[in-house]
Amino acid sequence: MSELLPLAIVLPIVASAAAVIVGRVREESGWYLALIGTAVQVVLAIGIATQVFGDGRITHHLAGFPPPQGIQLVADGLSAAVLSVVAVVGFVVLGYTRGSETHRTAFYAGYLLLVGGLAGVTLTGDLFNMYVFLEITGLAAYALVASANTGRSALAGLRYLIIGTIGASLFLLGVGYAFVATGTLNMMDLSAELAAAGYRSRLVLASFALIVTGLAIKIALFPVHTWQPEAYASAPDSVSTLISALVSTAAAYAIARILYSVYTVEFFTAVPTAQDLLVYAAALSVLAGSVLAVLQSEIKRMLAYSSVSQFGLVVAAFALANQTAFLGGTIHLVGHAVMKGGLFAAAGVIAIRTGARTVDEYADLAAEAPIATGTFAVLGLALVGVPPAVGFVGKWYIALGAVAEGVWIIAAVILLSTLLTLAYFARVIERMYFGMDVPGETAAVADGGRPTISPKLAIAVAAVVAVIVMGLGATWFASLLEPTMEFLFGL
Amino acid sequence: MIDLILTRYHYIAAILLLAIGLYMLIAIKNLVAKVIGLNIFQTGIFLFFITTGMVTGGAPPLLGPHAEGPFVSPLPHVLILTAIVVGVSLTAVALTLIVRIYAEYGSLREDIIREVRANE
Amino acid sequence: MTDVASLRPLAAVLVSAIAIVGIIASYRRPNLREVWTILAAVAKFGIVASMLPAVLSGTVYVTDMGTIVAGVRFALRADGLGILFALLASGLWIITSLFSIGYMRGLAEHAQTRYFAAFAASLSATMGVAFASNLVTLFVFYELLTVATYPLVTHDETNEARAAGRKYLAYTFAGGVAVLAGAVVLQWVGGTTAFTPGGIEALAAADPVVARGVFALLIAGFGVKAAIMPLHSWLPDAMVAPTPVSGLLHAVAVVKSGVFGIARVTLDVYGPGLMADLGVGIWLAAAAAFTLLVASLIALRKDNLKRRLAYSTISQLSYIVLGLGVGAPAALVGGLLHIPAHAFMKLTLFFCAGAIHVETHTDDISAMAGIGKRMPVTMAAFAVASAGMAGIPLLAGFVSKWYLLIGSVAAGGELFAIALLVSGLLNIGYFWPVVYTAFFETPEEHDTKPVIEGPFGGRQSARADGGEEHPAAGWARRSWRGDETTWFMLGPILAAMVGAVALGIIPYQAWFLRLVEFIVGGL
Amino acid sequence: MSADRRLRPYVESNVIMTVVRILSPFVLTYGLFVMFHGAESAGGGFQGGAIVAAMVIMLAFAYGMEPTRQWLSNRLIVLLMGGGVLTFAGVGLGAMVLGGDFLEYLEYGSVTASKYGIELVELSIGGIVSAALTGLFFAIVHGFEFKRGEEE
Repeated sequence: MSELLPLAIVLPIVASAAAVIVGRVREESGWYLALIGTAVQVVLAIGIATQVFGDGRITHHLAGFPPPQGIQLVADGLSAAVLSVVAVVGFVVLGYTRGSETHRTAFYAGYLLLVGGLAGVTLTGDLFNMYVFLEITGLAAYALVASANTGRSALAGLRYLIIGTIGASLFLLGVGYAFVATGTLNMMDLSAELAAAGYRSRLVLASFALIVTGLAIKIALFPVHTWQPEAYASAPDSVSTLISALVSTAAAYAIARILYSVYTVEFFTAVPTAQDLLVYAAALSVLAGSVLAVLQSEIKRMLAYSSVSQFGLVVAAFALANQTAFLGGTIHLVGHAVMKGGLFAAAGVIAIRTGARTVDEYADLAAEAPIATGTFAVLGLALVGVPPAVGFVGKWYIALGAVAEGVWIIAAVILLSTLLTLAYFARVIERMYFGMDVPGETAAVADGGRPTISPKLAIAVAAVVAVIVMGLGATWFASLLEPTMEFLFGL
Repeated sequence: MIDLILTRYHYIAAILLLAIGLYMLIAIKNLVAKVIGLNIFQTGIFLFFITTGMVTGGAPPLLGPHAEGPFVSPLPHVLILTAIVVGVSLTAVALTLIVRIYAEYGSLREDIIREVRANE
Repeated sequence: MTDVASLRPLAAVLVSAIAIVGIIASYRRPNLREVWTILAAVAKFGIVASMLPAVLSGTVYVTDMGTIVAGVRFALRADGLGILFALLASGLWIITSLFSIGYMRGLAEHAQTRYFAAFAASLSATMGVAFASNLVTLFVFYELLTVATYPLVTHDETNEARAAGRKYLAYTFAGGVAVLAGAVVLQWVGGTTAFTPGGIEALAAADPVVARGVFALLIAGFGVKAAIMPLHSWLPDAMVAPTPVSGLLHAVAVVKSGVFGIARVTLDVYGPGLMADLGVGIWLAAAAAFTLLVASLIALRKDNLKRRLAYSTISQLSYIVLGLGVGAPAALVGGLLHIPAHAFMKLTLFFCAGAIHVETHTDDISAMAGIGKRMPVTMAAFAVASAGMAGIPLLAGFVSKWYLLIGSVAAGGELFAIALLVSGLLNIGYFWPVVYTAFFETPEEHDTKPVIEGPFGGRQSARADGGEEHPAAGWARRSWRGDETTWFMLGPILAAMVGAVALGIIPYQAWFLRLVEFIVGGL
Repeated sequence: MSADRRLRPYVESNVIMTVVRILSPFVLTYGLFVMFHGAESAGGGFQGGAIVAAMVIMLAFAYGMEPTRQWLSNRLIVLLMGGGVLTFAGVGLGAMVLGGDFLEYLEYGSVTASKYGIELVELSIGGIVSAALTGLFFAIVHGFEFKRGEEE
């Protein structure tokens, strides 16, 4: 059954090519091809997930060559989870693009290419192959960000391209150093060879530093996040929903894959300074992201900075390198993708219905768009970490992992992030519901506007339901992830 | 120190290219020059990769009836082939965006664009 | 203590959650909307009361809903302490919803659907807090309570209300984070956060420094809502909310969930024994004593009636915390009994303040001279309840203060006993002027500072804005019920007062003392 | 931008036009030659595609951007690109249909069959690269009416 893996990567790319060709003949066909492509992708992802969670890791050797020489595709619990999120969010957000401005075939070709690239990053077992898929994802993302025909989005797209390419090139240089140190590029092989080459050797340390910095740029952690706010704010709403949910998530998955499959946990025990640096940089990103988010006036820029802070949390969890923190990081990675996507979708619906884009324009919106503001508030509180939602469960495991590791400062920062996230969401919720002016006095008043459900709003509501269900189902997911964690931690 | 330079000169060249590329990206205001800087930065990395494949006295990696002896490792070459195509497509997309920016703001210099946007 | 799997605790939590749907659905027809609230209140009280006899005979109803986080059950247990708090909150919700209907219609407030929906949501969260079986489930409902009560605090949508709401959110979420931190470290040290009467054994084995740290975190976390002195300043600001909100939430549900949390920590996480060995009980009692004295002193100076009542709540809550801190069985009984006692008395006082505000739009005590002639029944209830607060016999306040005094003396804390007595005097100090100016003065020859002369308070306090001056002819005396408030408000006032008196005269037969003794016995 | 399109950016010079007219058939065949060689000898789709694209751009320089752009109709570029990707995927998936792994050429029977398979893939990659590069070049030159194709 290991044929599903290459299919999950090739099919979206083939669909993208088909979309271009059919697009020449019939202009409208772009959306339908994208629908078919992402629907099939969801089926494949679920197939892979059931297979992986059924009986452990599955691998596929491209072109029949055994691993050290050939490229190997691998799917374990972590990658199956991220792949399912990519497929489902890719499929759902497509409904979002239907409603909004009519897109040309080039947009849907780029959309499918992005889904294909993300699937590639998630499934690849070869380090250089991960660079190629990261670049494919990046390329599609740059084009999609610039697809809104305003000057601002072109400038943001160019800035994203330049900084993203530097990140990918650093990643490539890191891969080069690892290749020079060991002579192989396959991840499983590398973990053994790197240990043989000695973790403290200068070459291996340099490769680790370069790879992690490159991916940090891709995830937009604090010092190197400058491309993200402008890119998310100026992209069309459907694109910023898709990209905020998936692109950084895939890059964060890539860091987890490298920390646990390539450099494995022994690297951190051999080089504790590397672990401390990564953990403290991530914690700094949590604090700085939240502070910057509070300063923003434009909603989408605020949500972009909130992503910087939340991914700081995820990377800190992965860097703590114990099982509970890893589980927390994975749950928050998946949960954050759904929450942030839902938030951007809700912000988009509010913008369309009321034209409000900045925090001040959000005054008194509860009457005009009751359901959209309702979903924005609930998703905001979920991200803050108010229980039954998935935000709380992720934070609980990460905090428990940090405490078990004895890293008290990080545990404090993680728990403090609740208040920091609250700082910028309470501000918006207060304006939405308790507005600026005092409404008129009416006797025994019956209030509340007439709610209407558009397809875009349905997506935001679906995100809310998903967040609650994932919150309650987290322990089931933890049991599913058990075998993968045993394998990754080499128990 | 001298023998270090004599034996490791290709690494030094690669690092120099990286430095020049980064400097151009950061210091020069013109957008097209930035993209050129980006290309130089990537060329530095390609140079680093290709030179790692060198085996002194190695024969070109072609299997033929009378090929023998140590071969130059072909793997870096293959990798860099893909990386070059990725680099080219990135440059192409960047230039297309620059065309749009020029059409929108009428200038290629980053500081002038910032002024134009500031008083928009 | 036999556990019986049953759905009643879950039903108690969900009743008002379902009512929210009904309330929002019937936003066009206010009368139907109010029926939903009343129905939910009565049903909830019915469910909780149905569990009372069984709990008194030792069975515990449990609803187990799987694990929320690895190693932590998401379960609701209706044990003695849970039933005490749930019975109190659901009982008082009935009379408060009646009062709210009268109040909101009297003032023709805006956004009433949001008000009643948030009220129902906060009550279901309170039930969750009462029945939580471990610290994590308690934290889940603790945070939901904050989210549900926030719309009520900022109901008026004025700048002042928004500032109060922001302060409320900041304080209570900070408290939530402290509780979460405590729960995380407890899970790591003790292996479990489940409430076990008499304390978690593994905690005793843990090293004392971490155990004290966890205790500090948990008490700080719950202390925010229990308004212990350094963390109290959100409560007076939250008085800007409508009076029924201040009544139920800030005298019964919200602050009581803070005190209830401290009770859970002291009784079911640490247990009196371990608290004594760690020497943390004394620190808790000291903080409580400090709070109850200073809060009463501040209350003396407050001219706004609701702010004075807020500071009196802060000091009365510390009675309960003092009882829990001292740890002697009698002090525990006194502390736990003061929860219902204070609830009934303080609710009566807030209802009277609400009635005065609706009828005469005055909030400041200096402007209430001679109001007893205009609203005799309301002010009589106010007088009875404030006498109870001061601890005058035959009223609820006396019984709990009696047990507290015996307990603190038995545990060797004479200083705490003295503090309690001084606080009783201070209570008289700030309640008697209200009663005196209401009944024995007329607006002309009104002495602004009957009790304390000198630099503190004084005449220059700002007039109540918006309220019209007293009618020139003074509070002309009309028929008996004359222009008292509508029955919607007068009824709940009298009901709450009767509760306070009943708790004073027959505390045992009125279940609460029996329940408290059962809890303290079970430790 | 559109103002200066009518101006001819450079002087038409016969020398360049004749040289390019003579050179182009040889360079294009050389490009094809490089595309075909990939299985046993040096060569491959990328290099071949780049050479063909370079030649087309030289033609554009010699004979002017607009005429070359009209000559190279947009449909041809898109078909070349889409067709290339589909044939590459077809060869890969075909190997899977025959029971092997993705792109496992040996599944196509004997070694020679796999050689043809590799060359077919090289040809399709050559097509993709040449079409993509020329397409992007003309998109940049042409300003922005035609939204650039991204599937490099």
